[in-house]
Amino acid sequence: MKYITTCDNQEFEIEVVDEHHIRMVDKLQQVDFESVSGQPVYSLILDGKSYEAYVYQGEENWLVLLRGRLYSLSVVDEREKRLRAAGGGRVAESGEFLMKAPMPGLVVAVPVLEGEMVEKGQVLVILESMKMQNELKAPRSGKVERVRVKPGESVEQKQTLLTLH
Amino acid sequence: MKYITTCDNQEFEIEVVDEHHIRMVDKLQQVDFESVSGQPVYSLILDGKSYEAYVYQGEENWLVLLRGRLYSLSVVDEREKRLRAAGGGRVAESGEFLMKAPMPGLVVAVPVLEGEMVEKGQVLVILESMKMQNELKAPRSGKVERVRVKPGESVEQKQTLLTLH
Amino acid sequence: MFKKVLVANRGEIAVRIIRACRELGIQTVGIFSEADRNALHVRYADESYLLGPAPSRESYLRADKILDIAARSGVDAIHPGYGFLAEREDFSAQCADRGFVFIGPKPTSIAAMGDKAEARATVIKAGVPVVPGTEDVGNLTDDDLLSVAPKIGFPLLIKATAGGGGKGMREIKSLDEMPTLLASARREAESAFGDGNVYLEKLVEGARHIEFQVMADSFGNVIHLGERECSIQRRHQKLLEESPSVFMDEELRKKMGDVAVKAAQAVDYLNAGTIEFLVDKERNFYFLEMNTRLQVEHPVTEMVTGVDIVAEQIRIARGRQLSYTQDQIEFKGHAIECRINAEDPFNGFVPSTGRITHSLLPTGPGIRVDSGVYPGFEVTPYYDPMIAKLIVWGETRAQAILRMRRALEEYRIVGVRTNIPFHQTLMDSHRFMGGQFDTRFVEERFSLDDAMESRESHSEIAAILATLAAHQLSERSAHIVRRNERDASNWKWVGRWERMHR
Amino acid sequence: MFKKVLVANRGEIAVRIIRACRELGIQTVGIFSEADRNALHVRYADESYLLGPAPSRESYLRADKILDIAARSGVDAIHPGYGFLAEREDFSAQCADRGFVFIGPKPTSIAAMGDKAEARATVIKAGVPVVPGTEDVGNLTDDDLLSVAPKIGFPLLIKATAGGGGKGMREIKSLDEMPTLLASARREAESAFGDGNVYLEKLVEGARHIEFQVMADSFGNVIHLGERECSIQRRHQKLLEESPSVFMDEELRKKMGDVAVKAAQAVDYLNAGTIEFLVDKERNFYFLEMNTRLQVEHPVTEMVTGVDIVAEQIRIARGRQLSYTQDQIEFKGHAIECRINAEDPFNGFVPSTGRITHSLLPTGPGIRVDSGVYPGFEVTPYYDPMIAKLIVWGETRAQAILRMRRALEEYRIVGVRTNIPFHQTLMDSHRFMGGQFDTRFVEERFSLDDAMESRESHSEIAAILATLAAHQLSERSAHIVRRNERDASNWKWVGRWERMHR
Repeated sequence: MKYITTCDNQEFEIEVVDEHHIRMVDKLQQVDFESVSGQPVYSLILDGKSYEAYVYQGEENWLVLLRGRLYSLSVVDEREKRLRAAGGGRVAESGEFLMKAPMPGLVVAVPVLEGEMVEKGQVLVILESMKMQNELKAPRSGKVERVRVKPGESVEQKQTLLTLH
Repeated sequence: MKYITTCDNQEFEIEVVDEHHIRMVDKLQQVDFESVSGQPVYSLILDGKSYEAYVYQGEENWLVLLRGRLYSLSVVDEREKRLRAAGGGRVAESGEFLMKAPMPGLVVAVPVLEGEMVEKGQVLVILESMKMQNELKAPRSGKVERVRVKPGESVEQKQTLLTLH
Repeated sequence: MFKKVLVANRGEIAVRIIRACRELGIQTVGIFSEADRNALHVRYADESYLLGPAPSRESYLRADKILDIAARSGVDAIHPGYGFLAEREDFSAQCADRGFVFIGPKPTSIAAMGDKAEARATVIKAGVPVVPGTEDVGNLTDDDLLSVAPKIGFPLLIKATAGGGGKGMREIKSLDEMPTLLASARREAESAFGDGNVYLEKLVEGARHIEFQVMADSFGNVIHLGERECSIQRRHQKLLEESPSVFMDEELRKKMGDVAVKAAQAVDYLNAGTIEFLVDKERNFYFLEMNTRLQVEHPVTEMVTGVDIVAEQIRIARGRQLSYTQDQIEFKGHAIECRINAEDPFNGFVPSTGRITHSLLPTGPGIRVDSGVYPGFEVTPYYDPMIAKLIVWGETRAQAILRMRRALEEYRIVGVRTNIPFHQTLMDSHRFMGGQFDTRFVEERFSLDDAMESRESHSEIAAILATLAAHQLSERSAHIVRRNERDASNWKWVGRWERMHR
Repeated sequence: MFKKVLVANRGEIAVRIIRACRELGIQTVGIFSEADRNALHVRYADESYLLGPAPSRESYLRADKILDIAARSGVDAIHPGYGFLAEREDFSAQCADRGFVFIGPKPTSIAAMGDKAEARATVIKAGVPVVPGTEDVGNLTDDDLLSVAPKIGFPLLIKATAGGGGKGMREIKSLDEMPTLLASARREAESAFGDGNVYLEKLVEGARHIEFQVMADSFGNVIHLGERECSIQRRHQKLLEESPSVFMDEELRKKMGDVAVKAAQAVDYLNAGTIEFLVDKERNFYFLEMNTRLQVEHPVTEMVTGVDIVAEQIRIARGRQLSYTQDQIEFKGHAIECRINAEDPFNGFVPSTGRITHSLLPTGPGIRVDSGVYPGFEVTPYYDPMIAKLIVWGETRAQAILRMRRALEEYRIVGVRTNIPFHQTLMDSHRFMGGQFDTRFVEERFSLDDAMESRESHSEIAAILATLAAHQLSERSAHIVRRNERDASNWKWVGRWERMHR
């Protein structure tokens, strides 16, 4: 999974390769990352260098208190980026909206019915992809017109899942 | 609830009157008993005297480590005493056994069927009494002959619940 | 000999006093508010009694209830700690009336030093230098003050006679602004102390706040235990104290120490007390006030002298002689204390409350922690935000600073925000290291933000930490609904669904 | 100047050394086994590298891997701590070969003191008194030993020349039993050290174990930092150490100190080391052995002298002169150390392992805790059971004992059993208080059970505590199935049922 992490206006592209490796600027680095006693205190050993910091999830960003200095960071992963691209763009306030799969996956649930009125932000489809559950939300309020998929079905990227009017 | 607690061959009769009072030898004492941080360490304020101790439940008894000294104690409450009297006495190895209610209560479940073979120690009836669930166990192995109560039924003390053959 | 002592306080200082008693074989009685049932002092005391609801005026300030508990539990003496009833002459007097030894000075000494104007007048008579200002005690009118102000010279300070903690204090730059600020100072003093009386003091610029610990027994012996440098303050609240002061030399110490002893003698002082001085750049020193009680920062003195001040207080209160003569007091090494407050240094130092879920204390050589909290304890908004004092000792000041640095970095507290990052930044400040600071340093010449900027940045490491934490979090939520686990029975599925969405 | 030091150890001593380095501005490299990823020394070091699986021989004893890590991370020096590779001359030599300063003595000194028989011979030449015994170094036959034994006199001890920790040691009461025990001692020594060589030593009865801390720099300066009393032992393991020894006076200290310095000089010693002596009731003292490393119990010496022994070790290793001359070493007050082991004192002191779920350290004046564990850390069975050292300082021994008592009572560790109750009982023992003990005291004249019997009993309070805990437990399980909650949907009921019955 690749992440775009921003700290003090500096952008870092960090790929989490596996449990013990990350890649930054094409350099593979060994990481050993452990929560201390299940607390929001983390011990990081990065290519042998040992760091320890408080890491909190704030409302909008991550806060890292490291060696007496507080950092505020935003962490965005590819999936979120795509989700944002899928549902987060400007959507016409009326007219038909086609909800498309932002990535290939498996439909886990469609918690709405055809003809149902939905609010902006309400979950329309749950899509499992990259081992994760992704909630696809209504970009605006409206009426569910046609549901084209059902739970258990596999979908391709950009396949239309339902329409909202 | 009254308890008989034995420590170093000394027997103490302790009645827990309510959350903040106990009675010992007819003397009402004020207690404030709190677990420290949810740990098996307890702070006790007894009529103003402050004590702190580790209190562990051992396999057969309670262990209290207080001011560097370890005490091993047995705590038996009235209910247990009655349960023991009900099911714990000597039971003929064969012949009919009448399981009677050791106290008045509400039958929560009878997890056996008539005609079923049961092992010694198997739960035959669950009786709710004194706000607690009490498991009435088979004093020996045998066959359930007749179940005379069903879940939801109230029973009197000494009422026969089922028979075992 | 005391058999039992009531500790009329809470938090770290109550714990400190209970420890001293225990080490002297004296039984202790603790008192607690409803918010403090699980506080450390309640756990450590031999007896503990509930006072009342959380607010101080319904609990720790209820002298009547405390005295009743003292009577009921049969104590011989009462130690007031600091704050709450510690400097209330009426409480000290009531203790005596009801037959309890008050471990502190006599009511008359508390009274004499409690009124700032009276205290000035008293020590002036004893030949102690004070900051130039209004010499008269009592009710000065606005006209009096306005006429005397130019003689003192500007800038000057308006101070409340009943004052403390900066309440009713105003800085005056010129005569023009004085009437307005005088009125507002009186209003504030009136509402804080029920006494609108104020007096004037010359503003000593670039001053250091240096105080002397004194101890006096009932045989007329008065000694001092050297000075504490307390210039690191924010809004008149001390944040860090050290002993000795970098500013001090043997000669000045002797001079100021003698004056401190004289000031204590002027009010017929008994037990432990502190004489606060302002010291200007030219090493002129002025009596500021006397704290007639044990001080928060007493441990730095204990670390450099080896004297157990609280044990000595109890000794004196028992009517014994001081264990030391002035000659026997030796100073070894350097000690620094950082006050650890539950407040957010990155957010205007607003108090932070909550349950402490985890804590790892710095330990090892030369470290002392005086704390009233522990993992599982709830920091409430009712009392002052100081949750611990971290004190280090080193052979030299440089060594003490290095040791404090490593101790601050080791110190972990989860559940409340603390001002540890502030202290870390301060320890890295060149001005602090060089001893170049006065009482205005933190507020005027030390910006946490700027200091942060100039500190070594580890933004790449921070980015990796945040990324890995975010990754772990999303992996974990994904784990709940791994595909191969989906064939669970329906209610299980519902359970998971609910867990995910609450 | 060292920029970076590798700490070739784990646990509290690794933490101690890392702290010293940090306070000197030196970077640290830690090493860890798979069982120690979350250990404190890993968290505190600037760099940390995995060595291998948990067993010591696959991790902390792997000199080859450690030296590779030292090379890779570019350290200047290696501190071995105690145990593991600390007294292995080959490791010390390899460090030098690969260009790392070994923070300890030269390989030749380690070798000279490592072979007990050779050590005896060496110090005898330097005029140091040793326990009467076989004077020859080398391979003594059974016949040699049997013929020399009567000349030494019974009772005597058979000891392994390569020995340590009581392995291969046998007490011989008469010539008759000697052949049998000689054979068994050789077998044990052979299996423990790969060397069946033994020698004889007179058994000093009623002896105290008193050791002297020495420090030597590369300029030929050798000083001692006074003695430590280490007679409180169980199965040759020290449990408690103090400084000074109640047995010591100025004259004896001077005499023994001089001898200790002489012994160190005899092997051209460098850095910190300890000369162990047996002292009999008549104040005769005999060289026992030299520990050519930092000692577990070094903090008691630090507390009474104010010398930071680890910082001084690093200083010496850097080629600097000792910071102190013998005259500058002053002793102030009394320090006691209790070794806190994860073992069950009520069950034959069997080691106790598990995750520490909660811990509350004793703090406050005069307390030092050196620990390698924290809440959340898992105590594994791979390494020694000492999880912390609790050290207190007091102006007098009596004060130190009282302080230790209150510290032990405050100390809370949940998750593993500890020997704290043993220490509490010891602190209450009149013989200990009176200083009336020798090395056999704990095993022969101190019974935990008897001591428990004679302590004040609080069985009524224990009964109330157990009853209330039992009551709370049953109330809580009852709460799960309160009648008015039974109308829950079926799956919830099932869930509860399951919870109740697992």
